[in-house]
Amino acid sequence: MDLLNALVALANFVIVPAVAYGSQLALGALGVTLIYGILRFSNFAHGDTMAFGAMVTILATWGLQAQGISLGVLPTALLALPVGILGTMILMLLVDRAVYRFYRQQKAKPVILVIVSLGVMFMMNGIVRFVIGPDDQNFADGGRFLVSAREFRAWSGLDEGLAIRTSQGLTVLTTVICVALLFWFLERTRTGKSMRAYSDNEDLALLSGINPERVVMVTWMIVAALTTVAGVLYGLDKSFKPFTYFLLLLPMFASAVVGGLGSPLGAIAGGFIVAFSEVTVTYAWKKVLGYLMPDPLAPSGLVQLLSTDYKFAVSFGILVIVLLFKPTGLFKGKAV
Amino acid sequence: AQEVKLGILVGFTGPIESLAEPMAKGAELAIKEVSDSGALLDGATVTPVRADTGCIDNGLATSNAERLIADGVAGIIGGDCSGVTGAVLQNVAIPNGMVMISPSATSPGLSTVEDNDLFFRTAPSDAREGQVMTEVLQDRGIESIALTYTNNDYGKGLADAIKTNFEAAGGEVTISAAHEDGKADYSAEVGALASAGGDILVVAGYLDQGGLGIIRAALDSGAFDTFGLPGGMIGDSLPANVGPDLNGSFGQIAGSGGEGIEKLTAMAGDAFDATSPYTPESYDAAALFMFAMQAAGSTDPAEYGPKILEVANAPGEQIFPGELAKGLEILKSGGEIDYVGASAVELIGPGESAGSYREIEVQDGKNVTVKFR
Amino acid sequence: MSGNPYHEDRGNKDRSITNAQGAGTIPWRKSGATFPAGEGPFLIGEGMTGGYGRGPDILHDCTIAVNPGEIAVIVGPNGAGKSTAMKAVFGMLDLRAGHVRLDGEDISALSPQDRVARGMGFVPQTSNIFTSLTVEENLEMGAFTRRDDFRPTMAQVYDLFPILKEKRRQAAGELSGGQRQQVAVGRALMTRPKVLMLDEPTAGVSPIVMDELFDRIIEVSRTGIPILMVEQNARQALEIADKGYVLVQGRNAHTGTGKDLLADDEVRRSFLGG
Amino acid sequence: MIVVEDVHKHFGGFHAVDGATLKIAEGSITGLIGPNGAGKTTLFNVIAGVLEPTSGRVTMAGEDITGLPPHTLFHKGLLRTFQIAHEFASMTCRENLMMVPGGQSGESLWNTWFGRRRIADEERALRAKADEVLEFLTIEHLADHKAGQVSGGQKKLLELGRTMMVDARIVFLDEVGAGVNRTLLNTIGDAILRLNRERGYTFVVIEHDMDFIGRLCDPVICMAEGKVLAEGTLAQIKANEQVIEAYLGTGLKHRDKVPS
Amino acid sequence: MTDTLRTTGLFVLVGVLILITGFTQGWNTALLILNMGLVSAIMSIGVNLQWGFAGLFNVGIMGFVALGGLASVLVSMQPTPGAWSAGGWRILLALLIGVLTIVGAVLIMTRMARGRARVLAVIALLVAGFFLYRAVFDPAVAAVEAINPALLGYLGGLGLPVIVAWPVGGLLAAGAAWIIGKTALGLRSDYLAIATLGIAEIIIAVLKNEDWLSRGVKNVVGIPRPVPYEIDLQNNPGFIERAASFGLDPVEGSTLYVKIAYALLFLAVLLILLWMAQMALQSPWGRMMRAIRDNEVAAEAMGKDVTRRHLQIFVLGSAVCGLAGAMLTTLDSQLVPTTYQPLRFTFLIWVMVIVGGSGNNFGAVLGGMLIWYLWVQVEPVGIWLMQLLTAGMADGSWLKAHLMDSAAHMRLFTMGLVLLLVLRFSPRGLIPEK
Ligand SMILES: Nc1ncnc2c1ncn2[C@@H]1O[C@H](COP(=O)(O)OP(=O)(O)OP(=O)(O)O)[C@@H](O)[C@H]1O
Ligand SMILES: Nc1ncnc2c1ncn2[C@@H]1O[C@H](COP(=O)(O)OP(=O)(O)OP(=O)(O)O)[C@@H](O)[C@H]1O
Ligand SMILES: CC(C)C[C@H](N)C(=O)O
Ligand SMILES: [Mg+2]
Ligand SMILES: [Mg+2]
Repeated sequence: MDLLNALVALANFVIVPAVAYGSQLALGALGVTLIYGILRFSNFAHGDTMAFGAMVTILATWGLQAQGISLGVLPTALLALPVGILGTMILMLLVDRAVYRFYRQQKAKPVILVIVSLGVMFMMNGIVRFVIGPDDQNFADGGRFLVSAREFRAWSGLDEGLAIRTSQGLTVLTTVICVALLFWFLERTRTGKSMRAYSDNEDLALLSGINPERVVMVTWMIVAALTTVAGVLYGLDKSFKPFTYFLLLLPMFASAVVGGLGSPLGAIAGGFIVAFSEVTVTYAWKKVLGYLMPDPLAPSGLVQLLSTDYKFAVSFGILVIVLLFKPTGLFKGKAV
Repeated sequence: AQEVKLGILVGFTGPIESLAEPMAKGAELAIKEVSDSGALLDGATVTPVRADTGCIDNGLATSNAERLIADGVAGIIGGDCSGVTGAVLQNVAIPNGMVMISPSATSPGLSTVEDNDLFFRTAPSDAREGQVMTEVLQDRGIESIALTYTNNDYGKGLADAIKTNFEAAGGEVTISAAHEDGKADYSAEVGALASAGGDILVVAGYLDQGGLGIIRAALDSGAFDTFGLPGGMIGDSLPANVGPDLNGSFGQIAGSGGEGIEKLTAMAGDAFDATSPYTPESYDAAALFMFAMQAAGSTDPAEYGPKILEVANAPGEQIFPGELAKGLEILKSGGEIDYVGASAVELIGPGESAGSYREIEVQDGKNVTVKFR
Repeated sequence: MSGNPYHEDRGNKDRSITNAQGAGTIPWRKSGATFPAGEGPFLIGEGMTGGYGRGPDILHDCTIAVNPGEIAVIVGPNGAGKSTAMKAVFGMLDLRAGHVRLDGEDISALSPQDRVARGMGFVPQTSNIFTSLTVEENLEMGAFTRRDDFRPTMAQVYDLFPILKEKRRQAAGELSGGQRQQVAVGRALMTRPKVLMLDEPTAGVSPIVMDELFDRIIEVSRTGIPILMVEQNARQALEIADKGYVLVQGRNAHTGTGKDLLADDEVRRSFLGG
Repeated sequence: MIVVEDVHKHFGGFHAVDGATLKIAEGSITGLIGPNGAGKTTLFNVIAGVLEPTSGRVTMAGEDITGLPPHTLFHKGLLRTFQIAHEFASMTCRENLMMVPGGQSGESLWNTWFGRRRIADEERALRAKADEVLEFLTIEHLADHKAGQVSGGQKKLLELGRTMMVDARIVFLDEVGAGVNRTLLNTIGDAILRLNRERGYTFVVIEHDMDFIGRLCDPVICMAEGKVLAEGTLAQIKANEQVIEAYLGTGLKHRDKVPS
Repeated sequence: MTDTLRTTGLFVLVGVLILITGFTQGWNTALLILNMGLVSAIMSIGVNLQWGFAGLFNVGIMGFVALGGLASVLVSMQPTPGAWSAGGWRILLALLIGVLTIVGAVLIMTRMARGRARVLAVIALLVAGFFLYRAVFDPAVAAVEAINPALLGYLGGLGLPVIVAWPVGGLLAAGAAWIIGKTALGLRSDYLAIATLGIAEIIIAVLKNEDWLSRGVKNVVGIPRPVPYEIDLQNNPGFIERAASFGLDPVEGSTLYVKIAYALLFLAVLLILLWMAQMALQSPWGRMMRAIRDNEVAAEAMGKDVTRRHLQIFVLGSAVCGLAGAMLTTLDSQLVPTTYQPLRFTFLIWVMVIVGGSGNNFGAVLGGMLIWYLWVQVEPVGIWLMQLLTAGMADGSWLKAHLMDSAAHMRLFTMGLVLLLVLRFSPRGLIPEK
């Protein structure tokens, strides 16, 4: 019976990674949910927008690195982030102008916008590969760990190590800041309230003197910022590869839905649910149980509910179950 | 003089899009070398024609293969991933009597496929790598391994081969878990692998795909310190990406001697990364085509096909990258060659690389060849 | 069904893909120039002819006007074009002929937003509150275009509708029908409108709430704000009206004071249900 | 005909219908009135199977129909119209009527491929019936118009017409009058009376217009806060203190100050 | 009249495109595009049934197509000798245990009164059932997979003609669709999209990881064909003679012969489906579906069982996708689970339906053929465009090299562009619903 080791093992392999991954998903899902709530469609181009934002940031990071500028223990990419955000904002506004605005003015049904976003997705897919290529790009620098497993073991004297990467710490911290800012913005500022009003009732917003184009513009800019931050954090923590960002679309989408589409709070909760269900349901409990059980009882098998092959399937399964019991998502979204 | 076209059918888009470009470049380098030399078939020019397989898109791959054939190619270098390679072989190459030399399809299943002697590969079957890896592990006194593989026919076949061989040799495989390439997060996999434990973690994946992600996550969380690296994981970018923590990890990749690959690296210069997986094999596949044509004096697949094994294997003078013209001259004058190329080509059995391997160890952030097997 | 092919959604109801809630219907248009228009009533839609999109004309040479301190009521059969006339005055559809003048200026070319900026307040027939915002936020949104301190106006609105003060932290969607209508009117007042337009404010409300609302409307009009209103509870509405318009098929059929119209036998029989 | 026994419907903590008990007699036209938010529509939706009651029982001619879905109730002869007209906008008025009867053999896919003759015969009969109904409603000229493009009142007539395509036993009308011109409302009232007399339909009518209620309904039920407050003839109801306080009110305070 | 003209014109256009391909790139290429186009058209018909006629948003097309592929393995491969006795029956038993567990849980949920006891009972049953299932299942699977893993290692199929697999593929897909429909279609807010997305992932995961079923990622190759093998034709003197009479050499003759045979088979299936879809659409059944699409609530009140009808059409549409999936796998002669990617099998089909014109069967067919043509042909066009673009640049320049390297990615870009252009100028698709 060794509770401490068991806890540390669990934290190291389940909790810390799931929290970081959940934060990344949450940031992405926030963007999905904002577009759904305010612009009223599910944006299939979201994953590729993330890739684009990360790409611009990477290019800027390389520029800075070439100049010899760095942030010490923190990744240089943080310095380049504003450039990435700006670049993505510009792209989003251009795309909106060239593509979405037309349909908005036509009062096109949202489903047309969904399909249009599919078209945008294809094009962004091409653009990103065109500029930076399809390969893995490494742009992380600075200190790798807040706490490394080895240090932790030496410090605590336990068998198990606990590692927390700088990027993981950054991810969680940035997510908290972004979410707090977003909530403050939506709940307290005039512009934020006007966005909520627009999302609630477009016609009446117009009749109240709210400029819809401005709301849309601000939305795209916030979404651009969120996606870029999410894309960069993800890239720092794992790696940047355009194709991965496309695949990220599904879990982000799932997070937004399970939390209740249109609800920012739901998006965050959804991100963590998806992340934790991916990591925990397929976790092999052998090690943890090995610490907890007296030796003769220690399991010889893996004590794994399902093999990790099914982790993706499992998270979708959980999603469907949540929807069965809460048909509008955890936090009743705009979906009723 | 004659114009000869060679098709390069690899996955420029899709999950291995990052490997495809150097592979194509490798093949094109050989083609250019020959074409410039004017030594093939009385000064024939050789031109490459690229086509995409999407790596996993059977429909796209077969129609592009058809297109290549309609274009009048005399041979196809490709496909890349075992799945589409099988599809192209069955649906295009065999019906059209076209020869394919794949630089990278390594699935053991392809060894026994009914191919009417039209299919060759410069990469060895994964079945062989399983044996070699077991030897390496045993020599290093490793008793138990955790095993993870990229979830496709390559990864699965390789993992099965390693597992069977290693267990037959008395080792223990604590877990054999798949990982999908390009997925967002590998915490779940690493968690399971760590829980299962083992002396080292063998990663049968791709170095810039899920394999890298797994190694990073495993190192970061302190789950494993040493890794076993089969061929798909050997490349300069891995130690560069992972950093000093990788020192001490080891593995093996098809190839003999450093000479061939070094020459190719020098020739490639900055144009592309010659050590990228399956790039030397691509160069060699292209070279084999042209040697066989020269030996047969024809670009008709039916005629040069049977010559491929002859030019690839002893007896004859050894030919390395950069010496293609020399080889062609020898063949022209009726001599014999034993093409070694960049990946130590030695075709056995049904026309696949025999599989001599370099044992690699990461030392000081570099892949160092410590032994040949 | 306006023939715009972009309006097609194949009946899709999947809420995880699209969100039709609160989507707008007001067609997009760009503002044009305004110019002085001389004497006349404070607000007048004069000789208005036009319809929705590329569809047929709904309004035919229709005229509606109102002056400060007055209540003008529009009545008429269903589909006569009453709401359409209101929307036309507010710039929510393109006129093919006619003008809209406000306070001595021709504003026919302005977009609805710009009319709001000019001091016109409108309460649509349906979905006239922000259901997910609190009562207070609803009122704030009414004052969106104002740069000055709007707290005094809010206090006035709360004076006018005391129940709203009680419920100001509650989401407006949780209110009863009558209270919602009060929020809607309050929101329009917050713009400090120069003119207030109400489309069937009493539809579906119980008799007691209807009386309440009419009372408030009279009070508002007493403060000097001109009120233009469409009503199906025509008899009650005409009783408090200074001016009444009967529209039939987009045309002015009868015009007069509320009393006159109530007294007119034909109007009673054909439009007020006897 | 319909008996509602102690029905409750809660939304979260809110009791929209709070123990309503009432009876609807066969062949009657029952009026249902009450202040906004009294729970009338909710009760309607519970009876018509759109909402499931939290507790309580609804029976129709002795048979328990609690919680049965609308399409099942339809086949038992319980029909309803909607407060806001629910026409099939992209279909013609005639098609709107022809789709109503249940059990058409053409609704089975098998027959669409292998029973085309039978379908053709049925369709001919249906078409004749639809035209007859359109004529009854005086809108035969709209037969080939898209239902989405007729006026609001005509849509309401169409709603009523759909109930005539089959032999309905009981029809629920939710605020037929809201936003409808009073003159047209009279026409609709006539149609309701005719259906009641000539075909023996039972009607339940929600309405805020007392004239309309007075012309058609006996008895009248008044609901408030989810419960039945009073029941009787309109005159009795109008005299009820509670009803006046909660619902009818005493008229305009400013009536005296109305400008002249 | 002009509508018919337009429709005909567009179909002629696709025909001409294919003919041009035939003349410039060879008839094998053209026929291959045609065959894949026909299969794509069938998938589009299936999706169009769901979306165009019922407004159901299915984002799991990939899963149904994959199930069709599985059917061709299960039906047409030879049974693996000894596999059934080694563990096959026990696997079936395990699956039965699994199903019974779930059925039991559902029964408890419906029969027992709400409360803690019910929750506990369900959990206990599920846990017990799960462990029992794993106890029976795991060793059986290991036994089956141990049989010659490099070549077999799975149960094999029934050894029936592969054509039988086509309807079976439809049935499998229909079964999966039924389960999804039962769970998702009844929800208050319709979360069909997410459910289909999930089930598709689950199906692919099963296909990839259950080696005993279809060899997982090791792929099944050499699935029998409904048409003769080229090699056999090439060795058949009669055929060589006939080919020669057309002026074809045996190789080309045989490859063309096989492809034409496939084309005819596919065309026959397509025409039958098209006829069935058209007949259904124009009957009272179609009227009912349109009513449901226009206004679900009213249709429900008019006695139409909306959920059941949705289920019906969802199952039908998915079955058509499954059928197409089986045909596709037959054409490939192999099942490769990793090829099932959402981009290719879900999003691309969506593009086909939307570009073609949803709600119109002919539109769906046109979209399927046209988009497939572009999907394949855009790549050479992209390369050609790049060559044009870079023609003026210096040969060794960095930009030129980069642009040429990126040419392959032009494919996605161009697809996006086509989609956006069509939606802009022809928002209801090329052949819109009337
Ligand atoms: N958005 C629209 N697009 C096209 N036609 C419309 C639209 N809205 C209304 N119409 C048509 O315009 C005509 C007038 O409608 P309007 O809403 O102005 O009538 P109304 O007098 O307000 O009737 P009601 O008393 O029922 O509100 C009707 O024939 C209606 O069908
Ligand atoms: N889905 C819901 N969620 C929460 N509350 C609801 C819901 N539907 C209705 N209510 C509440 O239930 C109460 C009764 O509503 P109902 O629509 O039955 O009133 P009604 O008697 O028909 O009123 P009206 O005359 O205005 O139509 C109202 O207070 C309403 O706010
Ligand atoms: C190019 C490589 C990724 C191909 C791999 N060796 C396979 O057989 O699938
Ligand atoms: Mg109106
Ligand atoms: Mg109501």
